[in-house]
Amino acid sequence: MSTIAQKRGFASTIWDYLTTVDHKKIAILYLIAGGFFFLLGGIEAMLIRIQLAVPNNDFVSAGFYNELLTMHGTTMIFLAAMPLLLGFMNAIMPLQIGARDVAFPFINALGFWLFFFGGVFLNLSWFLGGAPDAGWTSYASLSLASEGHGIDFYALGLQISGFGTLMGGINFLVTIINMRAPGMTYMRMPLFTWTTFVASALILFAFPPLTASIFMLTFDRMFGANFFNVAAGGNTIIWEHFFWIFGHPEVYILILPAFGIFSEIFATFSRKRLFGYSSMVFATVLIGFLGFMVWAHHMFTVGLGPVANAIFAVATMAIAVPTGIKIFNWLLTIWGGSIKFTVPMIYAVAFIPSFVMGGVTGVMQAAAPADYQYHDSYFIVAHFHYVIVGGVVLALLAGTHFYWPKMFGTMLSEKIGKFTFFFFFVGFHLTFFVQHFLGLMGMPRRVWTFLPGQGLDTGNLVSSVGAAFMAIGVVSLLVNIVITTMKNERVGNDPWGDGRTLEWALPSPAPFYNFKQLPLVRGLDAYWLEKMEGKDTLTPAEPIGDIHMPNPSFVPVVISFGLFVAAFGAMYQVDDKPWAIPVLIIGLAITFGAMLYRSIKDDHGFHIHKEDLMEDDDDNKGVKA
Amino acid sequence: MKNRLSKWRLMSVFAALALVLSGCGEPFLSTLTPAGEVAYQQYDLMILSTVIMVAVIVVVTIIFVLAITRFRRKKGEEDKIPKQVEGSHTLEIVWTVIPIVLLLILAVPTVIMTFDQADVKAMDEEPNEEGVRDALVVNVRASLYWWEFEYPDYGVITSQELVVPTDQKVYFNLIASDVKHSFWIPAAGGKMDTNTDNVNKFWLEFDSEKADEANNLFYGKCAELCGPSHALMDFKVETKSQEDFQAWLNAMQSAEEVAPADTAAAQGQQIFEQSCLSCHAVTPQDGRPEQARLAPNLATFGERSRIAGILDHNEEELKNWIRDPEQYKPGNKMTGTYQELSEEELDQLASYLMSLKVEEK
Amino acid sequence: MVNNQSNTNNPRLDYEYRRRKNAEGMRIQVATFTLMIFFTVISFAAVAAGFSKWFVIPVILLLAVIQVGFQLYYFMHMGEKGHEAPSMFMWSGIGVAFLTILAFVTIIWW
Amino acid sequence: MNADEKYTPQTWPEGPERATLEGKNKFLGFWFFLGGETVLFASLFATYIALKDKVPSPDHALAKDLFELPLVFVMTMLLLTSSLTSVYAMYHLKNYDFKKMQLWLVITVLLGLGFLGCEIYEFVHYYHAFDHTFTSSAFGSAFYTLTGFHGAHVIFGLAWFIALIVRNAGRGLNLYNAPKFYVASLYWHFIDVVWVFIFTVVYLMGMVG
Ligand code: HEA
Ligand code: HEA
Ligand code: HEC
Ligand code: CUA
Ligand SMILES: [Cu+2]
Repeated sequence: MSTIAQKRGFASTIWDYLTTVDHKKIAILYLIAGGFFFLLGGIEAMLIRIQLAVPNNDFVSAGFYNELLTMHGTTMIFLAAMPLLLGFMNAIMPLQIGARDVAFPFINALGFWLFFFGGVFLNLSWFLGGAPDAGWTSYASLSLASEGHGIDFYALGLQISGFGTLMGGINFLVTIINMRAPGMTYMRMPLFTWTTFVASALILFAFPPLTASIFMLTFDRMFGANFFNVAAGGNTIIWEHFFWIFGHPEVYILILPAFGIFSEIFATFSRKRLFGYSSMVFATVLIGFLGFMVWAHHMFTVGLGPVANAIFAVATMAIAVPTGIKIFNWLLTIWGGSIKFTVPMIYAVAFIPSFVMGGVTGVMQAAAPADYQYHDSYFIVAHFHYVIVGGVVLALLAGTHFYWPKMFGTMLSEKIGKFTFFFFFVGFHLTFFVQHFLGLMGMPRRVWTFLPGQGLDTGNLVSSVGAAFMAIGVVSLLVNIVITTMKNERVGNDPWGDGRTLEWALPSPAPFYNFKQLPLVRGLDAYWLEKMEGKDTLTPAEPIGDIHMPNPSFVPVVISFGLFVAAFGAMYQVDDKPWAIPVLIIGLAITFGAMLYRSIKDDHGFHIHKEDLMEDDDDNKGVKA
Repeated sequence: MKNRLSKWRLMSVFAALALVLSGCGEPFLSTLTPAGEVAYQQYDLMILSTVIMVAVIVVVTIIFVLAITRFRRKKGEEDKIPKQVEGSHTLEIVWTVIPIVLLLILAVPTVIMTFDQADVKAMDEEPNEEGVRDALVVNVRASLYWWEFEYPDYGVITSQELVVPTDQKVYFNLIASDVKHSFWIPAAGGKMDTNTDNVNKFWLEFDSEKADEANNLFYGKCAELCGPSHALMDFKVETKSQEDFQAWLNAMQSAEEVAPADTAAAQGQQIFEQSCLSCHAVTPQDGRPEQARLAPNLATFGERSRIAGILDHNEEELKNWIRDPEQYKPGNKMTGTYQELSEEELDQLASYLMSLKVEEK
Repeated sequence: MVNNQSNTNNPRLDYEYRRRKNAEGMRIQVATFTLMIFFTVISFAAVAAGFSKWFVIPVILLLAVIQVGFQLYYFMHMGEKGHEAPSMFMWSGIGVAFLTILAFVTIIWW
Repeated sequence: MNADEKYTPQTWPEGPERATLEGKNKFLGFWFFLGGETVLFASLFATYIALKDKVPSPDHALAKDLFELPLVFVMTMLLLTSSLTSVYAMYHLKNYDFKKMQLWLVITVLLGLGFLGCEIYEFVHYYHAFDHTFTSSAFGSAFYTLTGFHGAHVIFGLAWFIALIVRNAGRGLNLYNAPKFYVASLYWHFIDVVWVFIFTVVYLMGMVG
């Protein structure tokens, strides 16, 4: 096991990734797949903006536009933003708490492959008769009326990838509770770990309602059930409730890890510990908690009655308080610091005003009667892109630059990074700022085109130009990645120089067992503490000994693939295809067979022996763990 | 000093805001040119919340700008380690309490208006002996890409163009007949969904002065994704003074089927009766049940301002529409329900349809 | 709670004591079970007897809640040491569950 | 600590299900899964409550026409008892008595099978006597989905127990499989928890209206 850095053939690298259970490699898989889907969603967004650049445009047809907008929203939320965040969680969180791996390496891999196959399934709809076209919310009356298999792809694809996400959530929860290094108490955990924890808890409780309602949608569309069929006694509002009971926590699942990333960046590049750490933790938990009580603010116009609307309006406003606590703590973190404007820090700094603008429009929408005007207008589109792009995407871009060296051992170019930032940031505000006014001026969202003479022309054009700026930004990021990878200049454990948390004490990238000796954590910002005492290594909590590692496995791919196959069967049995039911059964048999195999065959993992670890040490002179 | 600065900024932002907002949008469409009680209330709430939010943004921005300009790492300070501050309870309390206060200021009118705008008790009052209530009630039914407006107390039905009196509350019963839509007249007030499961109720009011500014014609929109032509599911709202409205209702109640004026129109009527009457009615008193009313009522077609909600109102566009509705509203429910028509037949149909009027204009 | 685990760090200590403690725990489990059966019988009987539904429904719901509490805290040991995180998460789940059901009985119409 | 190590009743640790890190993780992860399942079933219950007796026309059977107390009572007794028998199995797991544990597990499985038999009979009966099916009404969909999801959990739980019993028959208890048995029995109790609400909310409340 000593010669880890062997040269490998391409095929064996692929096989390595197909069977890996190493959280760092799974993180890379998430990054690649999530990045791919982000580009896909971005291209869909570009097509949307091209279509809406001028009135009465016929660049795309009406039906196709609806597919674009549905797939844009669905892809961005489920297949891009969330997986990318899960990728960073995988890459960083175990290192931050001083763990050798996550609690369930096998489940971790399974989670990724389920997400991946679910996402691929969903996107195959483009080639198999049309994508879903009822919006990412897929409200029941329209999603039942929608012809073709688009919505079936939506239901089955999201179901499969949702299982994966749920597993990821449970895995992180257990990891954080059980796998912390000695001395890493809850109140010493870095904020990214805390937000991972809370976001995972949200996943655990928010996904089951989605699972349940997607089952109902599947049953209604494919197996003749009547949950949402009003004629047979069904009720479409049930779907709306479930979707938002899930959907609102979902947006905090996205933003909390983003907050976590920014918290790390602010502290690092201000060279200051996070201001008000404990109130930050408290605010994170409180946001997670309140996130479950406000879902009906998406349903103010549904007709739930004034009592419900008033309650949910006030509850929603309450979330501004903990979020504000966070904002001001960040400001006070940089206040009095020694700020270094690296690319990640530029993103972090730009995030504050952008996100605040998005957040406050959220509070405006919480005022129910005013929301009767905003709802389903471009004002909403502006709000959520401000929080999502101005919050989550900026965090993803910042995190990409910040953690790239830790994941790949080489630094992205700062110069190109600033170029990317400039175009993306300017483009972002250009695109979405005017949309507030478009909405107020009476432009509904999800419109395929708009007629001239309604005062909406200029705004839409500006918005489309902005989107082009963002595209330039994204492309330059890709260029940056290619150039950096080709140059491949290796860096040491703390390339930013100001790392504070445990991950920066490890070589970049970390060895596959992470910590040769588990560290002893003596306070918040454990690595920083050691550095302040003039050391550049961590205090070990144990002597060097054998390390137990899990075996790689191909089974996760097989389990996920089985469901992928079964989904086709479930979908095409509607058309009375004779092969459909057999395919459904075969797919399920593959999945359950693989599960049975996994549970029957003992897998005790293997040990890296002490001697090999010592030897390793000699190989990596200078880089200490 | 700092205080003055923030005040000055606040005022200028506010002024700019007011300027931008008032210059925004068309009077027949924009929520920023409110044209009735409900829209006023909502507009006030929007302005109140905007002011609060701009204040929040300004405060954050000031702290933010000061922080990033004053504390950047300068040359020669590469090794400086700033003081590691843990936190501050006083500050924590300040930035917890102030937002709470701001939110309370917003929450109170929010709750009041929520109840106020949901007050539809007047709809339940007893009708008089003619079956007419004091409150004007309109039943709105949304169907794939068209709107039907029924005045239940008067036995009158019209489509695509809602006619309402000004300076009086109008109460709506909202429902959808196929998939969910949403009923929105931005200038007159916020929307309400038309569900498939149940009837929603709310009210709006139209201000006569503002209606004048909008030439007595407001735009209405469908605000819930409902299929390919969701974007084109527009309707119009014609406002009339209360007397004119009463006159209009009377005309509608007593309207008879229009007798064709010339032979072309008569021919057109014949074709219409063969191919179109199964869905479209041509009198405002359509006795059929809802489910049988498959298409817009065309009794006032000649007086409309748009065809199918979107096309200009002239014979050319009308013929285009009938020739191939699919081209204008993809996925509409009229396409392919009648046989090919020759150009001559189209001309005849057009002149017949254009002659369908209730009030002479 | 019942059968608190001994706090000794040496798991092999006092084998006899543990056997006895386990047996004692088992007796409590059986008692719990008896109560559960009893509650079930009451519930069914209340329905079979045809009392007013305003009486029956609260009673059987209450009995169900108690019974489920027994399952969680006795059969599944949720109150015991080492179950802090499980019980926190179960309670959170119950909270979300409660909110969901509350919403569905109040704001779904009819 | 080697998971395969052989033990005697004396050396067997106090909490065998959590004596290894893997065991601890499994234990915690499974509890969290049950937390999520709670919400899943709550969603199904909520749907059922909202759609109870929602049928397209008056000739469809309603809850009070369908349900019969005796059958439900028998099913309840079977499942409750099986919960106790699995507690017995865990008791013997703690005492390192593999044979008795297996025996009690087999009894649990038999009781579970009995329950499942009743449920299948019940569904078939509704179909034949009332034309009450998954597709006949929203009520039907909600009813069969709720009870069916529970039934599917029973099937999965039984399959799980059987797999464990068979797989480990030849090798007795160790710290590798003790957590597996423990977690499976937690699952089984959870199934019982859900059933308590099903018989109360669906059947009993269905009977009283
Ligand atoms: C990352 C995603 C994200 C985040 C973080 C948020 C955050 C918030 N959102 Fe947003 N929202 C979405 C994503 C998000 N939202 C999406 C995707 C939709 C549309 C879905 C669809 O229909 O397709 C939506 C829609 C949406 C609606 C429904 C609108 C409608 O359809 O009619 C509402 C209504 O209340 C709302 C409110 C809020 C509020 C109050 C917050 C708050 O959490 C914001 C809190 C933050 C701040 C307030 C700023 C910082 C605070 C301070 C500086 C303190 C001082 C502030 C005050 C005193 C105000 N959102
Ligand atoms: C994470 C979530 C997320 C993100 C990041 C984005 C990003 C963007 N979105 Fe959004 N969007 C949603 C979530 C998101 N969106 C949701 C949930 C909806 C609602 C859907 C619904 O109503 O159902 C929506 C809806 C939505 C609409 C409204 C559509 C309508 O209502 O009709 C618009 C319109 O402007 C829009 C635009 C954009 C733009 C311009 C971006 C940009 O920021 C995108 C930037 C990315 C790029 C520019 C990528 C560029 C890539 C390339 C150029 C390719 C290069 C390729 C190779 C080299 C291979 N989005
Ligand atoms: C299925 C029944 C059906 C038949 C038959 C039918 N239509 Fe239509 N018609 C509709 C529907 C539905 C609409 C609304 C389309 C929309 O706006 O999406 C419509 C709209 C129209 C409109 C525009 C209405 C408006 O209020 O602006 C005209 C004009 C029209 N039809 C004329 C005709 C003529 C002429 C014929 C016969 C040759 C005809 N229709 C036959 C269903 C039908
Ligand atoms: Cu009707 Cu959109
Ligand atoms: Cu929300």
